[in-house]
Amino acid sequence: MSELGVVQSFTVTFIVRRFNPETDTEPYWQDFDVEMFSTDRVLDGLHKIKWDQDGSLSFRRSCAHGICGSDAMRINGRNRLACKTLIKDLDISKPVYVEAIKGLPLEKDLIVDMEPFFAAYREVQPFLQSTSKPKKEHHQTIEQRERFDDTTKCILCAACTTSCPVFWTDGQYFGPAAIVSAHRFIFDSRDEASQVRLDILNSKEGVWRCRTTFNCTEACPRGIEVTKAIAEVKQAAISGVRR
Amino acid sequence: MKTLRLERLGWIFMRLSGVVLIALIFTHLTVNLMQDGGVKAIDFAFVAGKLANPFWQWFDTALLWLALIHGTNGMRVVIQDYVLRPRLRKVLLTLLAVSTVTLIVLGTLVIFTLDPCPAGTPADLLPSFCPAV
Amino acid sequence: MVDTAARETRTVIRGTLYRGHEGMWSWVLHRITGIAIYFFLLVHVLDTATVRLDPEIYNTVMGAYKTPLMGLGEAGLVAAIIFHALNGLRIILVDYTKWGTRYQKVMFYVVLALWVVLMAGFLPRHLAHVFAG
Amino acid sequence: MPTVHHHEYDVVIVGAGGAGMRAAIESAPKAKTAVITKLYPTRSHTGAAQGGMAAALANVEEDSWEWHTFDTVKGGDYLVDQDAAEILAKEAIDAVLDLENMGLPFNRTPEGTIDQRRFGGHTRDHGKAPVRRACYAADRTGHMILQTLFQNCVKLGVEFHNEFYVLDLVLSEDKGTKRATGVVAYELATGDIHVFNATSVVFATGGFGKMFKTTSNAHTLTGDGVGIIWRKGIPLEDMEFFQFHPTGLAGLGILLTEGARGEGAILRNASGERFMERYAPTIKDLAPRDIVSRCMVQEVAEGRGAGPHKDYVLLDCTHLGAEVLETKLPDITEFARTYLGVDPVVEPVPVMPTAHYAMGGIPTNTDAQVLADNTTVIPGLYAAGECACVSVHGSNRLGTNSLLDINVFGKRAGRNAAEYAKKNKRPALAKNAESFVLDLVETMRTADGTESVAAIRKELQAEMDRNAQVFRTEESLKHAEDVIINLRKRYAKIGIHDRGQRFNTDLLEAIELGFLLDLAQVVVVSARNRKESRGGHMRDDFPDRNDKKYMQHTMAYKKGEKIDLGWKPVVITNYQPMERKY
Ligand SMILES: Cc1cc2nc3c(=O)[nH]c(=O)nc-3n(C[C@H](O)[C@H](O)[C@H](O)COP(=O)(O)OP(=O)(O)OC[C@H]3O[C@@H](n4cnc5c(N)ncnc54)[C@H](O)[C@@H]3O)c2cc1C
Ligand code: HEM
Ligand code: SF4
Ligand code: F3S
Ligand code: FES
Repeated sequence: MSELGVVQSFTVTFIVRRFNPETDTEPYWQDFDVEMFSTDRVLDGLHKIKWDQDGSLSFRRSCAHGICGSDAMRINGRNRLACKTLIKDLDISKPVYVEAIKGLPLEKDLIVDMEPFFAAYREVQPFLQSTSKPKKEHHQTIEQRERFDDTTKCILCAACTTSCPVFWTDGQYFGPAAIVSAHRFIFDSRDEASQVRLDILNSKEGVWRCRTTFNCTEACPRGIEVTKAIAEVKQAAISGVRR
Repeated sequence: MKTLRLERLGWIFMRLSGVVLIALIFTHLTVNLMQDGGVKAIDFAFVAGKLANPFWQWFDTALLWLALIHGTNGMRVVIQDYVLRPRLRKVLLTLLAVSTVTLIVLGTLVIFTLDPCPAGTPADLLPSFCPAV
Repeated sequence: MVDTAARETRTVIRGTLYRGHEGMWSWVLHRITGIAIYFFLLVHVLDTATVRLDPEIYNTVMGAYKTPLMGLGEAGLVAAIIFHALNGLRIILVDYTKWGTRYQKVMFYVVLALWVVLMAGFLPRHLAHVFAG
Repeated sequence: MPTVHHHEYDVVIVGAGGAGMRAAIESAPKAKTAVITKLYPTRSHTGAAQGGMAAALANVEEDSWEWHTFDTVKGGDYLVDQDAAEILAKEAIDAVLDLENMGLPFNRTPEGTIDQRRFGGHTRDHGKAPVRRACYAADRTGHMILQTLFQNCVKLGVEFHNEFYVLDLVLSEDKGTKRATGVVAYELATGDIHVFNATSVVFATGGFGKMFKTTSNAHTLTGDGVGIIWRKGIPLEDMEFFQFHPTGLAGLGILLTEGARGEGAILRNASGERFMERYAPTIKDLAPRDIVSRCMVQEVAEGRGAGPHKDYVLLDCTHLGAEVLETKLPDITEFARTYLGVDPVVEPVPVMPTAHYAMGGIPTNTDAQVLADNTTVIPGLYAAGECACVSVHGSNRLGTNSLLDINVFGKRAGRNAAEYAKKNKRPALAKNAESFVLDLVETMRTADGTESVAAIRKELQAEMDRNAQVFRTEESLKHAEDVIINLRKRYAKIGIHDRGQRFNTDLLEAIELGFLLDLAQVVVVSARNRKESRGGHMRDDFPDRNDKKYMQHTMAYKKGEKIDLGWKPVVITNYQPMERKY
């Protein structure tokens, strides 16, 4: 956006937690000085490092505007999307710490193995199950559609699950993202398998492990009220689904 | 496990017992720490005096059971969160269960079998209602 | 080839501490206080059980509670119980009300405020009992 | 040397965007299917689509698929193959209902049916007035489509190979006729090479907007699939037609959906004038994208731009009210707030055209079969989605027709690929099928030249924005071509930083740049050759449409290092070309 007015540039120090499985036994911190504009995002900073300083820095990204869920990482100690974190919103008098999300196996630099995350997602049967075969569309009122709107926004970025202190402990907890995906169907008036999903989430690693720490809600880049969704699933597991 | 849904039961119990415990614990604390003399006033005479009253007997029993079960279930969660080595986890959980059962049995026995006026004890240590020796 | 302006510092290895918000810190406190209360409870049931053995033994044991050091410890215990109880209520409201998740932060500060008020009521009295001879 | 693995499947689908996963849902239940994708499926750029998906459901007002066909043909400035457009419009209705039945949470009407809204170029009764044809889910229709398709792939247990980069297509050649036999992929996590032997291969690799600097496209949209096809000597169709979407966030290119204008937002110049009234008196701000983009650039060129440098125009949503913005356009409202610090509720948003959609691509027939020339089908090879050119979009795609395209032709590709695989034996792979990729990867991984990949890419993107964007002339295109040729020479001397095998994204960015350079050259050469203005292709030196000479598709062929151009006739069924007025 530098065309939009005269924007001043300044130097930002990024301290990145690096790890290369082929040469390192332990992760280590490395710092980089980068020329940035206040309208830049952390992702731009990482690109500048990769493109001008050290091509081996590895991270995932695609859309660059918070919609594909590739680049969840820990920025100054909190899970965020690098492409949605503006430099001007950080205190750049101090270095910016960037590291991989926590609780999933570290693969390289900012890249973690997402497979356990998607495994939990798949386990809650995140797809519409309906035996009715309408000639056209299913009938659904505006209110029924609104009931689960919030949880349809999820982009499966894992910012929530990897911010959850319970998930960090042993990685067995289904995690908020999987519960959000279940919620989206449990409260969909067209779905007929809510009880199946509730049974799954009633298990040992299910909703009851949530200790309402709200890290998930705070971390969600889509603004989903994750803890609220989890609370609704808990209530549904106790007294049935009220759509 | 799946059919019993023990985790759900535990979750509900933590909340129910929590609410009840508030009443019990704060009464307990007020009576024991906040009346005249505070903690300094607690002695055999005080305890035995209280436990001679059936109301306090049942009150303390409820407190004992609820607090222990609530605390134990809480500790179980904590252990399962942080102790990942299966053997050690099992050992700790067993210890937890054993100590809880022991304490509940012991505590309940004490509450209901305490003789407020044991023979051969100087009267100044006993509740005032004890017959003089 | 592009030049490397990077400085290398292979010193710190651990990741940063996760900077959670009110929700996370309230949980940390809730957990710590819960564990602390549990261990106190273990000891407390045992020491109270000595009441069944002999009034003198019990009074000796209780004597230990009457030292200033234990008095301070008791103050800490009460602080922990009050926080745990109030925050427990907060958790229950988050779990069972429609509005709870939205006001969890506000409720956390209410918990802290109430905690301060209650402690302000309790501490002076308690410390007076402990230290006033 | 990396390890080489071998796999066998009936159907291999390259790409897990909307088109790839729609194909997988058709094919997986019928044939042993693998989906190979360089991104986790839900990261595909289909998820960025906002506005909607067109279908003449007539849920909210009278509509018919014939009107939809007409709008598509006219919107594409008559370069549309009308038989394909008919299929698109007719099958649209089932495509939407399929998605709804799979679980897609469309917005609803008060009666409980799928709600529809207006979109640029979609009209009732052949241009009389805008019509509400776009089915939508807030302003995240693409997100919902991608999620719903992924969910159904999970349901069917579709086999995904995530973060596998397909880098080569293996063809066999028998007496001059080509046939697909498989693909070769590079596994990002390990650096291993995977050879997939397959009876049918479906390409669904999306677009290549990253050859431009200002674009709504993802960093990963580097045209790999189209590039692979090109390198195999298969022609590319209509590559000069690239769509520049009118409302990208100024300077950033992040898209604000046309749905905003569908809901009533207005474009204004610096003086606050609703300038589209001058250019398209009937449908004003809802004229097709090529027209609106051109008008915006013209406003700026004539000094009526807004801002300190007079280099953008304004999208005014303030009269829509917070309610409409928060409920129907929540995401774009947030984009403007996050990335420009502008709140659309109270102030107009700075916008400028952004490179958005490739109308051209791999030539296919309406059965999604890839063509080796104007008519010859390559057995076993299919393409669908943005990488393909059927051509239903002609020289300019109507908004909401692409999400439709990926569903209609993705489905056809999947179904036909599975049927073909059931009827035919799996062809033998050539010996050493992996050698090209092994060689490519190893050369790149050890490349120690002096040129930087990032610098070349940056120069390419800047040049394409400067000289091959909304306004083009012989001179500008010639300049662009020279620059690209020069960049290609420099590309031969690049150096790579990361010498590792695991997650070597440095290496992949270099390979991706190779595809971008190839395709950019095809775009520019095709554009130089078309001396007229039509749809997304606007020549300043030839401002009029010239049906006599150019009412045909461009076919570009790779001949060694040279590009040969040919033509392919446009299929016309019902609608004779007319002047395009709105
Ligand atoms: C911001 C934005 C908004 C849009 N809004 C609308 C709209 O409202 N309505 C509408 O109709 N259209 C819209 N479009 C257009 C439409 O979204 C796209 O054209 C369409 O989604 C393309 O889908 P696809 O399946 O062809 O490709 P993509 O979704 O881009 O998927 C490409 C897939 O190919 C894979 N791939 C690529 N290269 C390789 C390789 N070498 N090896 C393995 N896998 C590979 C990728 O991993 C990915 O899975 C929009 C586009 C953008 C950018
Ligand atoms: C005063 C009234 C009390 C209330 C209202 C209360 C409330 C609660 C609640 C609601 C929980 C569940 C927290 C969650 O699921 O996230 C909990 C957990 C716990 N409680 Fe209590 N409690 C009280 C007293 C006690 C006592 C007396 C003990 C000790 C014996 C105790 C020990 C614990 C422990 C160890 C946990 C587990 C903490 C964790 O999992 O993080 N609590 N309490
Ligand atoms: S709920 Fe939010 S944070 Fe969690 S995966 Fe979905 S979008 Fe990401
Ligand atoms: S962070 Fe974890 S504990 Fe619950 S509220 Fe969120 S899932
Ligand atoms: S790059 Fe897509 S969410 Fe950040």
